[in-house]
Amino acid sequence: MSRPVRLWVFLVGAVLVAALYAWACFDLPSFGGDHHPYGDRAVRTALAQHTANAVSSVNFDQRAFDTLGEQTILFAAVLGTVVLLRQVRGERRTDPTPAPVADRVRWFGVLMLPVALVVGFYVVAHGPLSPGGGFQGGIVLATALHLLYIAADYRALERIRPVGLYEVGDAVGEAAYVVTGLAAVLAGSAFLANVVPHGTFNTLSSGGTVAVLNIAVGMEVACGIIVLLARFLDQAVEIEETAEETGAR
Amino acid sequence: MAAGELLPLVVAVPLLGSAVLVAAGRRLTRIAADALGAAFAAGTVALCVFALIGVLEGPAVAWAGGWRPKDGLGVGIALVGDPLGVGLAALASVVTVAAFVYSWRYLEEPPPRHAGGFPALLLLFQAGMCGFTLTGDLFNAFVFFELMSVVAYALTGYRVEEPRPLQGALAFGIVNSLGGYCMLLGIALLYARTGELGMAQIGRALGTGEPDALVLAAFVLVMTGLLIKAAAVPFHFWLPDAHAVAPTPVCMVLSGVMVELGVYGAARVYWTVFAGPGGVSHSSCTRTLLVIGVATAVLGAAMCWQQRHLKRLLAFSTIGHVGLFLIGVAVLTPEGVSGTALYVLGHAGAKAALFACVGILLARYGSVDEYELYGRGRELRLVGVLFGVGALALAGVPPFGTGLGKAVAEEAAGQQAPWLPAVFVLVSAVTGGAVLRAGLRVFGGAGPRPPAEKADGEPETSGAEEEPETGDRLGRVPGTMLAVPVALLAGALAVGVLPGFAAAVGAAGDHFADHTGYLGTVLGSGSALSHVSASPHWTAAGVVLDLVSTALAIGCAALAVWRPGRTGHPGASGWWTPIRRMQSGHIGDYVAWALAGVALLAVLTVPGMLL
Amino acid sequence: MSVLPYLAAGWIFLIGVYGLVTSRNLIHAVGCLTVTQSSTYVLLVAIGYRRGGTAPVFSDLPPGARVVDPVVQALALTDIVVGATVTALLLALVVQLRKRHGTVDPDKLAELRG
Amino acid sequence: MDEVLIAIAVVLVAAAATAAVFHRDPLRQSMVLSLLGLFLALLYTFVQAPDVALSQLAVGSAVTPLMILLTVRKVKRGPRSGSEDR
Repeated sequence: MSRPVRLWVFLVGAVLVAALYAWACFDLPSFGGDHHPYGDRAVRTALAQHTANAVSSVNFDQRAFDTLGEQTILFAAVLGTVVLLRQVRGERRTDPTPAPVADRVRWFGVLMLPVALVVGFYVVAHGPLSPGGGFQGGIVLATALHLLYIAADYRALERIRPVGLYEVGDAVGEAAYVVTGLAAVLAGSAFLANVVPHGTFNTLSSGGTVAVLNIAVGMEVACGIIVLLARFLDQAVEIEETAEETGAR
Repeated sequence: MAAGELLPLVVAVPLLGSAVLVAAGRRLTRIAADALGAAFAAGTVALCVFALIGVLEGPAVAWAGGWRPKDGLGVGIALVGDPLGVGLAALASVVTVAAFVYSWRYLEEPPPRHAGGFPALLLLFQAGMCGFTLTGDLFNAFVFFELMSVVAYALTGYRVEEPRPLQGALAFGIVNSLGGYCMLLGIALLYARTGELGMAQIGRALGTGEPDALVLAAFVLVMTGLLIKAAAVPFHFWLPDAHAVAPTPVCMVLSGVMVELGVYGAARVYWTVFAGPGGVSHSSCTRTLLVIGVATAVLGAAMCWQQRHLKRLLAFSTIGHVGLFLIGVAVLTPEGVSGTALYVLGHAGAKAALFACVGILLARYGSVDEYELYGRGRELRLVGVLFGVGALALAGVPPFGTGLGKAVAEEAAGQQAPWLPAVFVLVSAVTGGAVLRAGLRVFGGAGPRPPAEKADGEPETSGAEEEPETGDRLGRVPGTMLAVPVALLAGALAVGVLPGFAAAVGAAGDHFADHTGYLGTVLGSGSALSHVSASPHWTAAGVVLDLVSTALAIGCAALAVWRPGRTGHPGASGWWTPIRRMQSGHIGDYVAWALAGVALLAVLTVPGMLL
Repeated sequence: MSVLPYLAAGWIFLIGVYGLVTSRNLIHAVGCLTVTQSSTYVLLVAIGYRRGGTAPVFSDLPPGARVVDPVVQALALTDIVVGATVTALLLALVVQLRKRHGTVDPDKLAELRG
Repeated sequence: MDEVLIAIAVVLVAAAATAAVFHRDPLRQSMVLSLLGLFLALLYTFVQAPDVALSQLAVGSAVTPLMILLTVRKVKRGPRSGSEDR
């Protein structure tokens, strides 16, 4: 279709969908209303499970099967990206040139790296207690490691980040989550049940399997995002077309 | 081990398998990785069969994490082992195992460190499909919908050295992601209104009160996501692009099962969530799905007849059959559901076998173009026979499962509107005829040689000089690539002739199309089956209609091959070109049509419900 | 004010789809897809809000405190992270597509027609 | 008072989203997308959703724009096979 026709088809669809959606919005309970039955039940259950952070309790205890699906989507997307960005024949890998870095930036990177890593581990470990958890902590860890890329250069980052190890870490995180679920079945309860004693409220060991699953997801998200960024950095910095295989055939 | 406890394991085992494959994939040789993947997939098939035997008497419910509801109110996720759901999970697993065995010698040698990549993606695909069929929670269904989609994008674009797979995969990715977001918006609206996420709980909450704009918007948005996955018109544009370029084992799974899960999802969501008094009335839903279904069937069959690229031809025939499935579901009767289920089972076997045969042609001659392959398939005698039998099965020849399913679905649709069986006969005849025509030309070398070069100015995708997916062209066709189509066609035949099979599917249809029964099973107030229908069986009228459609298919194929002037390709009729030009391969077009489709769904559903 | 966040979510969705339809660069299109995706989070979180409620974290709250709905937050939180990786997958497809087609302009992709 | 802050944040988010769509150049678009991520995190904080805000901050304003920038760099650096592209 030509551009104007495509725009017309879009406009017709958009006007009708906007009308339908706006009409539905006026039937929604008003913003800030008090009718949250599922939320109230979830909060009561979270407190019963000695998990201070109700969101983590919903994510890793009450609806843990959902989070199994979500983290498997992350695992599949990372695996898909690794498969898609693989080096094909007709491409060669050149080693990156050392980049000049201002001293102040280098010092900033070197000092901030351990701090950022500790913050990341803190966010993962305190998932059941304070806002945060495996997903957010994993992202903080993954981006923290790339401070080294800013502070030094790609060669330094590659030396301390063997991609193969992180791919295995990604898979181990996924497997740990599933094995925790299967362990609950072996212990006689249902799949992904919270069979571990819940510990005392508001302490690091509270919440039973919530803490375990948090760590598994944190490991998987951190390794997954590192592998993802590694593949993109490889494509952007290292992999080039060899002369004879130019772009489109 | 009760059937209920098996349900989460059906999803967990393939996930564990894919994690093991990725972790060990770096050191495994390709054969070891494929063997491990096939073992995990076969293990899941065994689990599915055990669960199926367990649920045949009545649906089993498993609450993930042990979160059983107390007096009807709960926080956990329900996995519902409905006979139809577990049956579809078993079908998905069987077709995945067939894809594993087929890709044993089929795919190019993967790079040394990524031997585990492709099998792990196939296992994740299987886990996503099994999870989608078994879940009883709407948000969980969205999660597995996304998992299936993400893995399908990566698998479709697997051959990154070729320009076409990347364009097909990106179009597939953007349109299906948009469908997923529409579905999530619909789920958010339902959660705001009912405060529940489980399908049974939402259905119960919608049972009271009057249907209003919010229920309509939620129905339209959730159905959009599911119909995009089912490739119904006007959301179908991504399917031919994705199927023409995906590796053949992936095409077998995509066309055989994943698209049909979209139809299953639409039926499941309507029967459990919106079938109550407060939801969408039967007449509105029937009108919507009927119009969409007939349009999909007719367009799919017509476009299928125009194609010369064998994989696109099979892709459009899948769209045609999805239209027939939607009509079978649209009549909203247990007979319609069980007929469609039989038709889906038969179609999965036949379509996957046809894709396997096309894969052999691609591997052997490096082309999937009907004109270029003219007469070159004569030496592959068995493949030719399989291709012909598959074409006849698509046309619904008795005693194949497709024939039985078509007969039962036709009869159920006939009660809704007398002209519907004619649509069934015509569409299956045209699609079967197109495949038969291609088979006659490729394997039989029948009729005058068609011109090899593409008619210029004609919007057409020719399948000539494709890179064979096996790296270099295969000298001898390996045994595994022949055994798979034979087994799949035998499966399609078994669906039609096994004595107790049709009765079991009939009982499954009764359980499926029972709104109050489903609510009772999941929420604890169990209730007996409200309506037991006659189990589907071969009827005289059904057999006659099947033979008519088969005869029509053979007639069309013969006419096209031996008298190309009138209906064959050269000089294709001019009035059809604008329709073909709509399949433009441009992502902006597909997204615009998707949004227009949402508006169409709303316009079709609103009369009789609100205005 | 009672419907503003819901209408805003609808606006973000439609403007994202407008960007997708009229995009001349596939990287821009994937960016518009992330905009469309964020509309679902705005709607989800807006639905869970309760006037006068605080964050559902009880490490420093008495158990009976008035809190907002934690369920929608759990749904939105995982979706944000997963959405980023799906965007990465689509960007990987765009990178490889640029290598094979030589362009990222959807109008110039001419492979799959008819 | 909360309602006003939420209304402002919602308007800012809608404006940033519109800006992100109308910046056709991917480089500038990634900047606006990280700004959108910031405003979304702000909105989630006002709506008492700290978990979601932390997740959006880490992802929306750091990881996604970084990947878009890397893609733009790879696309720009690729071989110039005759077709000019922005």
